[in-house]
Amino acid sequence: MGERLAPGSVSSAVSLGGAHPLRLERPIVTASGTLGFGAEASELVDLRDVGLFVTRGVSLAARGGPGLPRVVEVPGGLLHAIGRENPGVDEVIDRHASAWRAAPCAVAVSLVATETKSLERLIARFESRADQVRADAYELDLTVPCDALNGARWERSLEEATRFIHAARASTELPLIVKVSPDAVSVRALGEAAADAGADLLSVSGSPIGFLPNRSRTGGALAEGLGELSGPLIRPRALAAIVEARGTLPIIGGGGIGSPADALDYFAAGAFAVSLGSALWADPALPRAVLESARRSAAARGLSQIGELAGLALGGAELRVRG
Amino acid sequence: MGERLAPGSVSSAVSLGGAHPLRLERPIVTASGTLGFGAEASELVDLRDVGLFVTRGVSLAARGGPGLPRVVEVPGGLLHAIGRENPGVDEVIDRHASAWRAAPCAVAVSLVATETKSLERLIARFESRADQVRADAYELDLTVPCDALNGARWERSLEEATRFIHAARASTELPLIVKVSPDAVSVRALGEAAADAGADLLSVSGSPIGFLPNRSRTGGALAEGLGELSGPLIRPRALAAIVEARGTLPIIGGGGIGSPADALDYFAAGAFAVSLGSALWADPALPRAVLESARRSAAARGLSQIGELAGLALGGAELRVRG
Amino acid sequence: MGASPVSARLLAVGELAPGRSALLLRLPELIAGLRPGHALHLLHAEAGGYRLRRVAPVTQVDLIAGSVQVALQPRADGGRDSLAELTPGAQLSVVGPIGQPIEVPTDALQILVVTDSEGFAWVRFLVTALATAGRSVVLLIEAHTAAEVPSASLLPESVEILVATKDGSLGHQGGAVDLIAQYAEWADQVIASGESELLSAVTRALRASRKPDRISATAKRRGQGAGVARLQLLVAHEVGCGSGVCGGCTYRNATVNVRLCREGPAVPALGGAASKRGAR
Amino acid sequence: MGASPVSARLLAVGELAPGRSALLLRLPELIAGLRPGHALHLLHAEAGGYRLRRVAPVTQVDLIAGSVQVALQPRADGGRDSLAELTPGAQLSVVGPIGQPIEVPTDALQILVVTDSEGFAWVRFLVTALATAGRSVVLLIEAHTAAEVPSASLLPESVEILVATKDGSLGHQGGAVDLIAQYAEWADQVIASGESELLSAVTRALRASRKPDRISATAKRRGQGAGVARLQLLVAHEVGCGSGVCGGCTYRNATVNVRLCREGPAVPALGGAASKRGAR
Ligand SMILES: Cc1cc2nc3c(=O)[nH]c(=O)nc-3n(C[C@H](O)[C@H](O)[C@H](O)COP(=O)(O)OP(=O)(O)OC[C@H]3O[C@@H](n4cnc5c(N)ncnc54)[C@H](O)[C@@H]3O)c2cc1C
Ligand SMILES: Cc1cc2nc3c(=O)[nH]c(=O)nc-3n(C[C@H](O)[C@H](O)[C@H](O)COP(=O)(O)OP(=O)(O)OC[C@H]3O[C@@H](n4cnc5c(N)ncnc54)[C@H](O)[C@@H]3O)c2cc1C
Ligand SMILES: Cc1cc2nc3c(=O)[nH]c(=O)nc-3n(C[C@H](O)[C@H](O)[C@H](O)COP(=O)(O)O)c2cc1C
Ligand SMILES: Cc1cc2nc3c(=O)[nH]c(=O)nc-3n(C[C@H](O)[C@H](O)[C@H](O)COP(=O)(O)O)c2cc1C
Ligand code: FES
Ligand code: FES
Repeated sequence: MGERLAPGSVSSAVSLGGAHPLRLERPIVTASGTLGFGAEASELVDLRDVGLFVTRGVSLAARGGPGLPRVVEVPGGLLHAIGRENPGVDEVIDRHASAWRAAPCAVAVSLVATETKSLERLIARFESRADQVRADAYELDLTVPCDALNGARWERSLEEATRFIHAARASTELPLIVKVSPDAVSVRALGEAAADAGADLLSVSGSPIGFLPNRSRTGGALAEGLGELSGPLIRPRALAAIVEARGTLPIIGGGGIGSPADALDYFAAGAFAVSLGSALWADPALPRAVLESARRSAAARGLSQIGELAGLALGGAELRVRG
Repeated sequence: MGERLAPGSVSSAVSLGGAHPLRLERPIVTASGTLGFGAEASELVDLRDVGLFVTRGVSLAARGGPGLPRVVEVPGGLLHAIGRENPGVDEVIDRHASAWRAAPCAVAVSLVATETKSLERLIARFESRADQVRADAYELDLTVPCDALNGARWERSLEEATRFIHAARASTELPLIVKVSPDAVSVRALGEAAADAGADLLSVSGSPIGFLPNRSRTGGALAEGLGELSGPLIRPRALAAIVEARGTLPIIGGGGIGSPADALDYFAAGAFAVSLGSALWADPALPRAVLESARRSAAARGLSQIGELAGLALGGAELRVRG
Repeated sequence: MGASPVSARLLAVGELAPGRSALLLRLPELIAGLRPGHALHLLHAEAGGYRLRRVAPVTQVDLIAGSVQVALQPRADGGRDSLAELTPGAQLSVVGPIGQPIEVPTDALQILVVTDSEGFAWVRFLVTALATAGRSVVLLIEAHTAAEVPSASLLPESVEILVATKDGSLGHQGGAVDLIAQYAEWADQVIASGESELLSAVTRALRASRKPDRISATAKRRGQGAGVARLQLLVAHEVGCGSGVCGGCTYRNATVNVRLCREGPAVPALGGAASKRGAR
Repeated sequence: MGASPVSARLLAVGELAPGRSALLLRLPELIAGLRPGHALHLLHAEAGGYRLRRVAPVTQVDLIAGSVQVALQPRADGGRDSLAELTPGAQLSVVGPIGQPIEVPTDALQILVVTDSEGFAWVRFLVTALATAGRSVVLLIEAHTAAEVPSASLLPESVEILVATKDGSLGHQGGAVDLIAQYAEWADQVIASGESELLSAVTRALRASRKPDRISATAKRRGQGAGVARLQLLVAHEVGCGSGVCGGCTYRNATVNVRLCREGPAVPALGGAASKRGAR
């Protein structure tokens, strides 16, 4: 370990990915869906403290959502099902593209599609309106149901997911982030498939599925039945997924971060940047607090870049990954 | 709903499985590994309140375990890595078979093997000492590393898991329980493969993997690095796995049960019996409390058997399983 | 940045009914702006610092003492509510108010309120304010059994309360809906809150009675055209972003698309106001 | 069924050093049986009733007041310790004692104890008991910085304390091991507790000095043949079944196989007693 540095002297910029590098001024990403499409995001969080704002999921055509309740509290976090509801790409561009242009940080659009044909047309739609749309990257959401798997997520089938990633890669030159959850068939195999397909980043930050019956136990607590889990209860499982994926692609790590100390665990497990989601709602200053504590931690170890914190917990030898 | 019954009149016996039915006097199973091999189990829990005692994992040859720490606390439960340590089948039979014979409940032996050859020899060893060994069922642990998958668990590959289940089925006529965790490649596909192979029960009660760095973030909190998760933090994910597996085989549901109210959720999600694990350490009276609350819940619904609580939350229509 | 959190001292932990906790908070900063229909977000800290914005409807305001009572909503997962175990003197971080006040046109003098043990927390402040302002208020309250019925002492004496219990242990045996017919014609305005079954039952019962909606000044200003709907449903939600961006509290049907944390809790029913869209 | 839980009233929450909380419990039922080396299990309730048996070493016993002080061990995940936030008067469910008393042969009059800020909780009761019994005790304590060093007022005056801090802010700059040489020959018995790095360093440092082990009566009775090892390591564990069946606390090396919750916390080092196997 080098001797201590002054925290202020530690650089926070990270440049991730090979062929289509994505440079982030700060290694802080906002998790898709938790700050909206764009227009209202900066009402809640100061985007100057963020490196990458990821929009709420956008699909070619409008998607409706389930009835209420859509979000309920569980011990250690949230169970939710919004169904990737959105007004469709044109409506979202009409109302939010200006906010993206004005954003003081990089912007990635989260792509939602249940089969590859509409994914290709969705990206084409964004690229055709490039004059209005400022997107620095796309995030391909593999935690969305895939028609060919009768509703199971893309990430549950290596074959379907690989075809989906190739379709995205062939449709754009922008940096491509592939987003998975710990429920992936194998986070490592998906990371390798994404790397082979030319994707640039792997975001291991998605919500695993969850279920709870309602109190009278005659139906689900959510109108939709099965839902997704967010918050501290998914943290140890998310960290194991990050360790599994290490070395396939540069990793954005998230899912369950509630405090700056939590965020340091994700760097230590192998992430170059951290994704902050539902914790932002009650703690809008979390991005700055995470940045400061990462700087202090790097400085204390004599590291001049926050990115060098990545994988510290795994030491030299590849941690025996038996997951 | 029928009119109310007196709780006392509700029968708690369940008979599960087809070709090799396993009759349990009470729908309560003890999770493997949490009460030991047998000799000391009744020091902690009164096995008369239990329907099935499942031993700690036993392998053909002795297995050593990792250094300390092996069990640490995480928000909402435990992270642990014991490595299925055990003295080997002969040592275990020598010291614990008498406790199995004296047990006031059914006994299942948990089988640990990293390739099919040693699984077949392990079962043959048990069957060859049938005079001493009283086992009412075997539980095949698919949450153990598989050599062919370079250390990944059997449950991560449908192909390897299917071969493993067939090997077990071909080696014994006893009721066969296949145990998986929410990390399975697809709990539904594994349930179907187990049913096709002639297995009798699916225990959806295993521990998903987890990781946490130690406080100085230079290594893991556990000596082993990656570990397994137990306790309430895995409950919503375990319940989703039970919903996914519904209808493939009769289900023993568990993983995360901390109270009688929790246990009712697992019946409602589709389980015919519930598995109680690490909660027993501090709450040895939990089996009786779960039994009473399940009786009351069935009686209030005019149901004469606890087994009829299974799947109440899913209503008639098959819950749209999109997991 | 959205409304910033305020620190509130916990004065007392009480109960609206058995198992329905209510917190009395010292909250001078926010009290003046609170109206019936408002809720506060309690920023409840989970293990490890992760905080949730948990919705707590305002049930009573004491302007002299500067204290506000809020109700803790039961959790859908039946989980133990750690806030109910706080002891007086504890500090709580609060954000709000959340949502909009419930609109009752000034010329609506006879108000019917229909609720159950879960919905009572959303109507106590409203019923108290209306009765104190001299309007005649009838409250129909439904519960499984007598023990779940909030005590009448929680409301002004002038409020006429009728109780219905499923098991007949108190008042009418059955549901509140059985009692609506006699008041449907009488009421200028109807407000319902509680479980979704109750809300649908009240909507069905009132669809029959054809009284026109009342048009009020405030309704015009808010671009809601056809005035305040005669039947308003108060829809609860448990937790969320509180800023209208996550989609977690969107109540949508053929005619309305309301974000409860922004435009809620009142949702017009029976084709009342045009779809209340998130105004920006 | 294993030792049944006892309810204990929390008298006070204190600190052995900054960030190292200690709970003072009213525990008349268990106090008489407690010896240095014992721990108690605090049955700490998680959300939803799931309770863990959390290991808390006994740091002090007051037979007159019937009160017992136990230390809260830092959690490996760095998580916030909700027990440290309890207020006096709270009730705690306790099981124990866990493990065995630390054996110090009666003829061992000069005792060297080596520890760090984490291990101090496991030796305070021992050092106090030995000093009060008239034995001469030297305590070497290591910490990163002065602020982490427990105050000397926590121990009898007769104890000779030497401090080593990594940053040199107090006492010797470096590790406690640097100070062992001068006491290795002097000490009849050595006991070390703390982080595994410290335990290995002390074992290496003492391997050089060839003093024979002491054979004591109690050692024979417990079938440990070669008597009490000259160097005993106190190994901590955080949580587990507490009944010797889960394998979560097994400390195993070439010569020993100890279940800390049954035969711990003391583990003989330098080939002391024959492998201490779970007696059955
Ligand atoms: C057909 C359709 C269905 C939608 N379903 C949902 C949903 O279920 N949940 C959800 O959170 N959001 C839904 N939206 C979008 C929603 O109104 C907002 O996008 C969302 O509430 C977040 O607000 P905002 O910041 O994006 O836009 P806001 O500031 O809320 O403005 C909403 C804009 O979207 C359009 N819009 C909104 N609702 C409707 C509608 N019912 N019919 C026609 N146009 C409408 C209007 O142009 C309006 O200006 C839907 C939009 C449309 C067009
Ligand atoms: C080679 C070997 C390695 C083991 N490693 C572990 C381990 O790492 N963790 C663990 O929990 N359990 C281990 N065990 C088994 C362990 O001792 C107990 O089985 C376990 O602690 C639970 O206790 P029990 O109730 O099964 O048996 P206990 O009542 O603890 O009796 C243990 C019995 O196992 C045998 N045994 C135990 N330890 C050894 C040893 N070191 N060398 C030879 N024989 C031994 C003895 O016959 C002894 O009677 C091991 C056993 C053997 C034979
Ligand atoms: C209300 C809500 C809406 C979400 N919407 C999306 C979405 O549209 N697209 C997506 O990829 N993830 C979505 N997510 C998942 C988050 O991006 C993130 O993966 C998850 O919340 C775990 O992170 P956290 O624990 O930090 O919140 C949503 C999460 C929540 C709570
Ligand atoms: C200390 C410990 C040891 C375990 N050993 C085994 C084992 O030997 N075999 C096995 O199949 N599961 C083992 N498990 C997993 C449990 O059987 C169970 O699946 C898991 O603890 C989740 O259930 P719970 O949350 O109720 O504890 C072990 C769990 C713990 C905590
Ligand atoms: S709570 Fe997120 S939109 Fe209302
Ligand atoms: S804690 Fe389970 S064996 Fe000691």
